[in-house]
Amino acid sequence: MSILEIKNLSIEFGGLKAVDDFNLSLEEGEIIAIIGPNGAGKTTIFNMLTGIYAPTKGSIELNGESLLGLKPYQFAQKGIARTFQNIRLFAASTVIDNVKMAYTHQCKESFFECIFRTPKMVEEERKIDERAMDLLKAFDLESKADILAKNLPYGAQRRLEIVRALMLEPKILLLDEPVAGMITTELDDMAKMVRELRDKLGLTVILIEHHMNFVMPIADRIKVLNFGETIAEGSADEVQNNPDVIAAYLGGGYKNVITNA
Amino acid sequence: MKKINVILSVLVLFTLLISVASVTAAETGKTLKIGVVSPISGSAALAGKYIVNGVKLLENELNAAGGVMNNGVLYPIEFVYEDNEAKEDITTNVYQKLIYQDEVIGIVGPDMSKCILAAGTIAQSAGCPAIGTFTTNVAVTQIGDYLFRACFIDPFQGQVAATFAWGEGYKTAAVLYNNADAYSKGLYEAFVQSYEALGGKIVETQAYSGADVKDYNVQLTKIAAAKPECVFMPNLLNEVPLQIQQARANGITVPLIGGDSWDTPEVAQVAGAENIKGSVYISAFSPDNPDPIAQKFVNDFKTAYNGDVPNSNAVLAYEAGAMLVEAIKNAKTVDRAGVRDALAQIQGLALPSGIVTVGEDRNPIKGAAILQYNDQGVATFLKNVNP
Amino acid sequence: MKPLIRKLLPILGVVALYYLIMYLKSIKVMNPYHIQVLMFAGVNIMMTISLNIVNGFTGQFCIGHAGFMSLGAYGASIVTTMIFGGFSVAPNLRIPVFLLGLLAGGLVAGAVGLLIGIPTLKLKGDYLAIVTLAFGEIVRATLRLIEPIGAARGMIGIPPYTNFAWVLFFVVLTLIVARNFIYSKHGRACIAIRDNEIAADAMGINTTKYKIISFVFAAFIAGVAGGLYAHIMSFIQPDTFSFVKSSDLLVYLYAGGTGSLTGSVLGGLLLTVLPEALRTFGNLVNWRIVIYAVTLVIIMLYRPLGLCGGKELPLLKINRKHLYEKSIFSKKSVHPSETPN
Amino acid sequence: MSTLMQFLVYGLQLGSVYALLALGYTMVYGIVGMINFAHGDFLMIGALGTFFLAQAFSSFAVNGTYSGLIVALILFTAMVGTGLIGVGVEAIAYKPLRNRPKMSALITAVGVSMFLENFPRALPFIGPSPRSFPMLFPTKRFQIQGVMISTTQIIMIVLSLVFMFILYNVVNRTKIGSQMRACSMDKDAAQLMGININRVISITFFIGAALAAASGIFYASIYPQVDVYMGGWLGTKSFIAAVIGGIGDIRGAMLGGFIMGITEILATSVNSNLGYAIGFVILILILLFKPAGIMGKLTIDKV
Repeated sequence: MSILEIKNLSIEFGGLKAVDDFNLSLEEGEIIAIIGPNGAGKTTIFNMLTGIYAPTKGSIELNGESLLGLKPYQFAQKGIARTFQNIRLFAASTVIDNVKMAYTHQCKESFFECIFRTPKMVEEERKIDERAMDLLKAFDLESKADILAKNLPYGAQRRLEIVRALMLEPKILLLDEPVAGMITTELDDMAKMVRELRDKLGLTVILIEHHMNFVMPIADRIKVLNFGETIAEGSADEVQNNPDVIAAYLGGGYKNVITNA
Repeated sequence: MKKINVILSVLVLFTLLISVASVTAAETGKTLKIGVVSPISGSAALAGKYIVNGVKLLENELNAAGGVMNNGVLYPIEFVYEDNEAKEDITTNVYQKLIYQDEVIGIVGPDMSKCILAAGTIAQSAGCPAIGTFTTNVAVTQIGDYLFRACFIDPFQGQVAATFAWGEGYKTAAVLYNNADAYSKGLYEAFVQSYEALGGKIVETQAYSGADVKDYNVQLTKIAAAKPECVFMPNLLNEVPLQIQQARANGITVPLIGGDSWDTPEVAQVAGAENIKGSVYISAFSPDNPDPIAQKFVNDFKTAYNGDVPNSNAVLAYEAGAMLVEAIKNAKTVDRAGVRDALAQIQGLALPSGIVTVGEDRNPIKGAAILQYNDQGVATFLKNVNP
Repeated sequence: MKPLIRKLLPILGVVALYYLIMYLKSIKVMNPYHIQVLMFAGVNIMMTISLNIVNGFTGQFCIGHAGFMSLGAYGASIVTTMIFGGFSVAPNLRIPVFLLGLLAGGLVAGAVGLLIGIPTLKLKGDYLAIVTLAFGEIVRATLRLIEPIGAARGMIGIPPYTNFAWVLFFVVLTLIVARNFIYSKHGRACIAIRDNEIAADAMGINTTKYKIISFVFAAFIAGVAGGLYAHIMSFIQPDTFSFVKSSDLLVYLYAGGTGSLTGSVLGGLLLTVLPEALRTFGNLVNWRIVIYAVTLVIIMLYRPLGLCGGKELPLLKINRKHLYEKSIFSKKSVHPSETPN
Repeated sequence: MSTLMQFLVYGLQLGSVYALLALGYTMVYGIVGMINFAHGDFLMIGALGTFFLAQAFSSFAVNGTYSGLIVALILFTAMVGTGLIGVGVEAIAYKPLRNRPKMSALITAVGVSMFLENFPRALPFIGPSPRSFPMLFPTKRFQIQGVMISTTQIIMIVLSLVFMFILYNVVNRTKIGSQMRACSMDKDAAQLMGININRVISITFFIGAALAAASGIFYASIYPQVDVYMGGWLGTKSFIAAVIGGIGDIRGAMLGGFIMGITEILATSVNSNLGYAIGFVILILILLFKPAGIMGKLTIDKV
């Protein structure tokens, strides 16, 4: 059985169909990429998958349970975590606090234990701290744990967003342009990291990306979107040679751009 | 009879002064401080201005005399003016400061019941006499035996207004009052009680909240529709003028009756003579009271402040100060307790608003004057009402 | 040994401060006037901390906070004065009655905070501000119509139970509790909402719930502060808690610096003392408030983030390191290297 | 029925004052993004200034009434003067904080408001006394089907609508208006496009303060009593009006102002004791159903 089942997902903004009949069946441990030109509706799909937008029609089922009508935080609590295209860290908080913030709903201490800082609460806090620290270590951020998130370099901020999402203990991770603005060497690191997320943590990953060099080697499947409609689906090779895709990316000449970018 | 009394007491005072002056090299005691609390800033700042001006007049008189003579010792007096912003908590701060830092012998003011109700307990527990100027709420002097006032109390005033209205033959009345203000509400309740006891009928009661926006048209439209024979408006001095204007604009032509808060020249100036004529208010003081002490006060005030006519705030502040000074003069011991005792025993003290005796409950026993605005918008003395 | 000292030192400091002030009072360097100004400053500090939790740490915009203060003041006074009879309470029962009153004040304010918070906290920014302003005015307008509590005439005869020691105790308690709140999952959730509400939502934080928690918590503190205030004043009336009071609190908060407990303490203290200190210049009594206004503008121009914007005294922070220190209460020794994964 | 119509007239009259004042609030908010708590005090400066101007011109008055030309001159001078004070206040107290958190400017605004109220109060020749506002506009009352209307009311309501119409067209039809709109959308981008944002903001403050002065003159003409504290609550009320209408939106400010005025009057007519509270309850209800004000659109943060 697939872990995530999306059927006929559609949304309209004032009569304009931003996403039309998007279907996706995701197996556990899969990495799937959604590509497409700007304005194709990729981020809109993410927003529907995280409850920020309510779809006009269609269904989203996680392990057979419908998520429609839930609030964004409930999507997150059910196990769908995401990063943002334009980084949305808690800028004025420290790196480790950013990570801990994503653990809020799993913290067990009660309000009164918190305000009186009981030994039990301190114990609980320590566990959260260690957990967060472990994740930061894994992503090479432990030395930066106590500096403010806004003072991190750009690449580190992107990584921190992923760490923060992982702190939710998600089943599915949505990465919105994880390598936007990164340099080539950083691309390889990120690719390695995404693969490790799947291999070591067993995560299922959906990612949105423009960088074909980044997407091609790691994605098991690629879906191509244009003007809200799915125009192609399949392995990297299949997609690359699909005439519709090439047309969508500004005609034939663009093929080279895709492969060489 | 009364006049003779006054003249006599003036004479006595005069000879006393002369004898004081003729005593060569009177012994000089330590300077005594009197605290003056008033809203110099804030929405009631106009009252504050008059209070300070009223007390300054007394200060000038005392400076000219060199101080207050008690038992052959001349005590110079220093006034400490403090701003309470018309706020209760600030008033408690000011009282603490005056009592413990300036170590005043007594306090004049503030003018608002709400402020002295908060600060009064401080004066009481410190044993420092305090005289509220315009603090008409009954509860003020009930705080304790160190609390006094220079004005009459709400029930008396409400009763005077009701009796007057009934006596003029007004069988029905309407009321417009400020339900956010204790003074206004107190007078409204006292008036209604007395008026109904006399057999009058309240045909319409309308309230408003706060002096924030001065639109009373809705209330006055309803009052006009009820066709009362008079309208009682015991409201604050910065609200009354527009109420008078709007009442006339809404076709209310019957007499308007006000409380002592109306007693300030600004009311008529702002409301306009054609609107205010015929209206009546209760006051502690009438500027055209022929009594020489009153006339001297009015003239001194006018000379000192570019022709400004004193209002009730100024008179009551002056009188509160004068009562304190009189008490210092008569005190057996020149300290707070002595002054308190002397204050409680003040009898027949001739002051601008009349002869004042401090009663058992530390309220002054004094009459009220009823004033009426003439066609020129000048408040003229109608009659005196004694308790 | 070190953590023990670190934990005890601030408490010793507070006790020392108390005795210092009492000593200064006994040698007449300080008089009841100074003490009372400090007491008001203490109440204002509590109110500012309370407002800081909502505006500074949760990023909401409440401008009707005096409403909660008035509910607390009335709630506490009803218990101590109307139910237990004020001055007629037996001396040995005064402290329990007082504390019960403060608790009641806090609970009333907190309950109303919950009631008003649930429908309104979905509003943002200035729209929430207007609703809180309206709320404060509705409370004031309602209180002055309720006859049993004195209506517009106010409530008299409230026993002056609050003394300097109580104020100091509650300020310190508020600081500790507020600090603990901020450095817990609740505080983190609130800060997350402040910094980026969408991201907070996407990270599984039930933003409405945590906004309401912070609002109710702040309302409770404001209620207790109101109760203390009523028992300093011994007389309260609805108009004391008008929009003017709320805007004073905003000034204390932002001039002190949001998101900083140190700032709330400094803002509440300095700006309560300043207008009183200006009384020293007796002949300037007319210009006192003008000078205060100018000082305020100058402070904001030179320190736009407030006196301690974003900065915090180490004392009011909880460092992550402390999580790994040996607890002074439990015998268990914990060290990161020893904890099993 | 005629009573209800009468109340509506009162509501419109009060509403027109709120609306004019709310316009300034909303413009400053839209372009600078700050709540100018001192805005109500510009109203006071306008009204008090007019009082003194009228006194200075009193030799031109015949039987206490001023000719149309003199009134126009007084109005113009008061508005321009207040406008310049607005520009000055902005330059001294708000400009240095422009790129700082919104709240810093809000608190300086509170300080400025205290200053503007208390400075004239402390001046011996102004002081705290309320003053009677001169009759600048003719007052004749007449009845239309039982509804009493005065010429002042008509002039006020019409003039406010005219001012609003002019402002709306200035913002939407002129060059400076388009610069203002550009600044309100994105100050940095506007600057890059060669717009002198300092100038635009100064002009905004000038217009806002001048409109506040106009509303002060109107307010004082209907409620002819002026003192230094008159602006405080009016300012707060019109801030509420601006938010109800959808802050930053000119039509919203007008609508919000009229809604405030009419709500207040009608709530008072239902029960004068509860009217004050009812008015605020209605405002809360409006915001609960229209969380971004009546004209405001709920902006969805782009994710």
